[in-house]
Amino acid sequence: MKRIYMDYAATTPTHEEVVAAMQPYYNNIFGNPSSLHFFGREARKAVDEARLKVANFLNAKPEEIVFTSGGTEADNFALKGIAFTNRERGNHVITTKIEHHAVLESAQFLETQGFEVTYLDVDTNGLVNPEDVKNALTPQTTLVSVMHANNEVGTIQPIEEIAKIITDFNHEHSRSVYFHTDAVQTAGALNIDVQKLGVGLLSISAHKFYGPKGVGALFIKKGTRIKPFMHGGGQERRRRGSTENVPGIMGFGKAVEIVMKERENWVKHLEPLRNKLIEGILNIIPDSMLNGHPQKRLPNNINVTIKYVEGESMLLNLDLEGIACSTGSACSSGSLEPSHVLRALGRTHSESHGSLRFTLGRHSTKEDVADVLGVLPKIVTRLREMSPLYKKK
Amino acid sequence: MKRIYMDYAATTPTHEEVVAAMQPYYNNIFGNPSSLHFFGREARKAVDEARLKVANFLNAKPEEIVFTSGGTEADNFALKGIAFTNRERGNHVITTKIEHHAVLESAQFLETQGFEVTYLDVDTNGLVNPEDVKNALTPQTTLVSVMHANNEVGTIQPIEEIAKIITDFNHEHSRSVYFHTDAVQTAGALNIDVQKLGVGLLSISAHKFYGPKGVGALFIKKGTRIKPFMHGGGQERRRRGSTENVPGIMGFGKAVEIVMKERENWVKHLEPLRNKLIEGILNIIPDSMLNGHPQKRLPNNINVTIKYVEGESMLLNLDLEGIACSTGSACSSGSLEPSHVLRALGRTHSESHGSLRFTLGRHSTKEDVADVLGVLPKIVTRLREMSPLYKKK
Amino acid sequence: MEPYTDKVVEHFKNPRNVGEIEDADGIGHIGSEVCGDIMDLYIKVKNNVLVDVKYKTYGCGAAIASGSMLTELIKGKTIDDVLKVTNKRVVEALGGLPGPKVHCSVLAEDALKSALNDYYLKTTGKGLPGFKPRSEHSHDEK
Amino acid sequence: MEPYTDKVVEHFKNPRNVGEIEDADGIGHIGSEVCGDIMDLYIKVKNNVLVDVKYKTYGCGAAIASGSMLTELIKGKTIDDVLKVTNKRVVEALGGLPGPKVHCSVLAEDALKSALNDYYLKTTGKGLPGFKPRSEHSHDEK
Ligand SMILES: Cc1ncc(COP(=O)(O)O)c(C=O)c1O
Ligand SMILES: Cc1ncc(COP(=O)(O)O)c(C=O)c1O
Repeated sequence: MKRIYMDYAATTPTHEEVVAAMQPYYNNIFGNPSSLHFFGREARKAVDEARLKVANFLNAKPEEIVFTSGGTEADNFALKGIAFTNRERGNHVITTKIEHHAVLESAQFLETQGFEVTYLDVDTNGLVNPEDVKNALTPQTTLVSVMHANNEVGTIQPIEEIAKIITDFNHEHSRSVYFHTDAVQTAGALNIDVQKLGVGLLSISAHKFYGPKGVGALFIKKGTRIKPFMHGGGQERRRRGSTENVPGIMGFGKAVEIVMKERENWVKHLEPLRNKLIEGILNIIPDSMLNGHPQKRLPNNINVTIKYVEGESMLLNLDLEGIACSTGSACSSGSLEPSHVLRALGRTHSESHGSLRFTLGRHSTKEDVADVLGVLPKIVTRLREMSPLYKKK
Repeated sequence: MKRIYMDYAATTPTHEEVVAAMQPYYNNIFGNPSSLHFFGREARKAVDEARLKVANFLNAKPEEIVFTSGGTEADNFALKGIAFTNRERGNHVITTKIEHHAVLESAQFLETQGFEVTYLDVDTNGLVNPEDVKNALTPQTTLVSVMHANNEVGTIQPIEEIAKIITDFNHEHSRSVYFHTDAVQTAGALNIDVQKLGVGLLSISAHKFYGPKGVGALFIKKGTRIKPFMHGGGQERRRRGSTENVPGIMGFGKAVEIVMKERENWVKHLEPLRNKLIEGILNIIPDSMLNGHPQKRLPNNINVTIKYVEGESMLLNLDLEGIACSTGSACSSGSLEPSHVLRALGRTHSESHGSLRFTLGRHSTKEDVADVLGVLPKIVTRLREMSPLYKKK
Repeated sequence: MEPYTDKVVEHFKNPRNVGEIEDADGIGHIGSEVCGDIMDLYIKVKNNVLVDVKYKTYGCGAAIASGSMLTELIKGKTIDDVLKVTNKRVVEALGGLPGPKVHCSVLAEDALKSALNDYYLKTTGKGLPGFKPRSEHSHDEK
Repeated sequence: MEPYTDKVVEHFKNPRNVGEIEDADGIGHIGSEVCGDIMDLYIKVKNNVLVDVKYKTYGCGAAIASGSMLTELIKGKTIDDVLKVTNKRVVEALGGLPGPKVHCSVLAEDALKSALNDYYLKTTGKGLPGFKPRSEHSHDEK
């Protein structure tokens, strides 16, 4: 069966060059980078080379990069690390309603530990209003966390503007509120320059851009007051315990190298495909609508609501035709509430239940898009025919 | 240059079969196990097969296994997860002075959050006295964490006896104090049966027994009240967020399979080598002594103190001769205090500074041992000649 | 979530008895958009036998398969037999449902009860004794 | 920790001027077992020139290399020149030391100052002006 993968935002196939780059580190250069002997030193040298690559990728310094086990750990580290370490300065954290669960649930955990959290609203396109950040800042605030681009609807946030507001606030009130952004979804798509963005902390995860699963990083600007989240030995300049995942880190290093070389080509390739798929769905399928910002949007993200049908049933029908995508329906996650992101955008429950997300990647083709546009309308028709909601129309 | 690796307790080379087992999961079966579509389902199936293997390895149920990024995360999860989740039942945790930093620093973090921690002493061989556990239990205690075997000196703890004491205490006082053991060092050496050990939580890490770095597991007995440490999505039955490291988990599954088949052979191979190296050093080098228990000891651990010389200088000299080992000297870790383990065993500062650890593995040979015994005495002589302490004798 | 069984997939792929019955003797309507699943069940009764059954659903794969399986389990059966059909029977007949999806089988059972209730109301003036749908969702669209 | 430079390794491998001077004109003794490093420095002075220098050390690779490098930097030099030798000079000459190891170079400088102090005490009855070793460790063996 021909299979079309359109769930690159969930994870990507590891690039062949990345896989190759990892191989020497399993049983040849296999030492523990903390060991003083030859085996340790050669492993450490390798890890430091990868660190330099990741630093260059973000326009940061190598000592500002802490390797983690992925985006989730980077987010947990940023939120809990900053909040706990700076508690005597204040117990207030600001974030948004559309963050990834790694940020949201970390924030909720902080609430159980006595912290106050403000969850900012977004507009119907999923944009945070920088003025809302300004208004939410209090003398108790120690951290603001706003994601770079949303994983479900692809909306890209005005990070630079928010950074400016925080910098101004810090100047004016002699404070040092830290600014974190979850850039897990953007690393393969947008240029990420921590200086230009003006952030103090930034999360990325390798498997979202053809690197291996189980490795990511948190950029921590020099001078940031932060204690470990993962307590343990003296690894990562005492910022994260645990034996470094050397092969994973080497794969990560290779992945950022590839992204830096290829990103522009990928974007050029993906944007027209994305537009074609969005336009195709909206034109062919009545009562369908786009979720997320029409322009300020990841180049590979298509998120639509198709009314009167439920997302999982569409997803499974597409799967039967070999097309892999995702949905924001609660039915797919086993939770009661459908996607918190779609709800925050003002979508009704049933609009949220009826959403589909297609995310494209370097292997996506015109033919893939045409296949989806060929198959999806039939599925929708069939499901609508059996939908009690459609009749009611 | 011929190189002899004698630091298997730091990390091991990944077994060739493990490396092979991981390969299909990079860009063939590459899906995100949480995805509903075909790519996700095949990844999920694979992960569940590996989970079953790890469960069998520990004599646990698959749903009692939570995959983590390594031993450190498993330890952090156990300590913080239990302590925070059961806080309303009590704020007291018991552990020992010789735990790995992953446990110790997690405990210290809990202290900063208002928990009380008792750090139990050990005897001169590194053994915890089960009676001390009994005496330390209070109505506030929610967790006891005692490592299965120590990573520095190899002493194996009476886990079953301690478990019995805790079970009795729970019965008598209708409590549910949880018992965690860090079995990171034992998984490749001893049979680990969570039922027989009587523990409620147990940490392991794949790279310590020929599996890949960056993956481990926490066994959590059914019915345990524990919330996540790594907050995020609904992965691992909502117990640990983050996209599963599928290749790593598959390698882990293969590694436990190999251990189950080979462990007895390894132990038979290693114990005589260990004994030969210990006896050799103690016989040939005057003023040397064994650290850790002479019998209740990991089959691959040799830890000796060589008086009047400092550990790192011996380590580096051995390294110049191609022999890789480790030391408990503070000078090797950049900290001021030498090994907290050796200090807890009652070794003086200088005895701790003068320690060397050799840990053997499946590739170790008689010749390796003979080489060390040939080289080390000369190094010691040379260093003692330049040591102001030796003169004073 | 565990994957669906082959049986679920098969019913999901080819749901049986989809549609409405114009002159139905009983109609059950259960669920709401808010919860993401709705089931309508139509029954035609002759001599205490469900001679025809049709359903419609707005819901996930498990909801579609549960409705389909339900119609197979009840079509052509006497009311007495049909009253014994529970969500558990539906789950068993499907070879199991993933934990978070069991509520879909409850939806099917409740749609059945609701249709029978409607039939009793119409024919006897009294509803199905003890009828109270378990899957009733009270929250409104916000 | 970063690895040692080639220069450090070379000095560690072949430390220069190891030993004691029986009839030394000044002896410096710095450090303690507790801290894990001790350095003894012996100097022989003629016409204000350090004509001979020897050292012994109990310590890590960096301590051994720092001591060795120190002796090279001071042997054959006038006291005036030698007084200018700081731990920084030692680190530079070694091509750098990892952060946690810089204290070893301080140990070397202090051993030198301590030896000169001893020499002054013996020859003039007064110590080295302003002498106060930085690496003095006060904690006792417990
Ligand atoms: C006893 C013990 N616990 C925990 C760990 C941490 O394991 P990892 O490095 O996989 O995080 C280690 C090894 O470093 C260990 O020896
Ligand atoms: C925006 C965002 N943040 C964090 C994560 C978590 O990353 P990981 O799965 O590598 O832990 C993801 C992906 O799952 C994501 O899309």
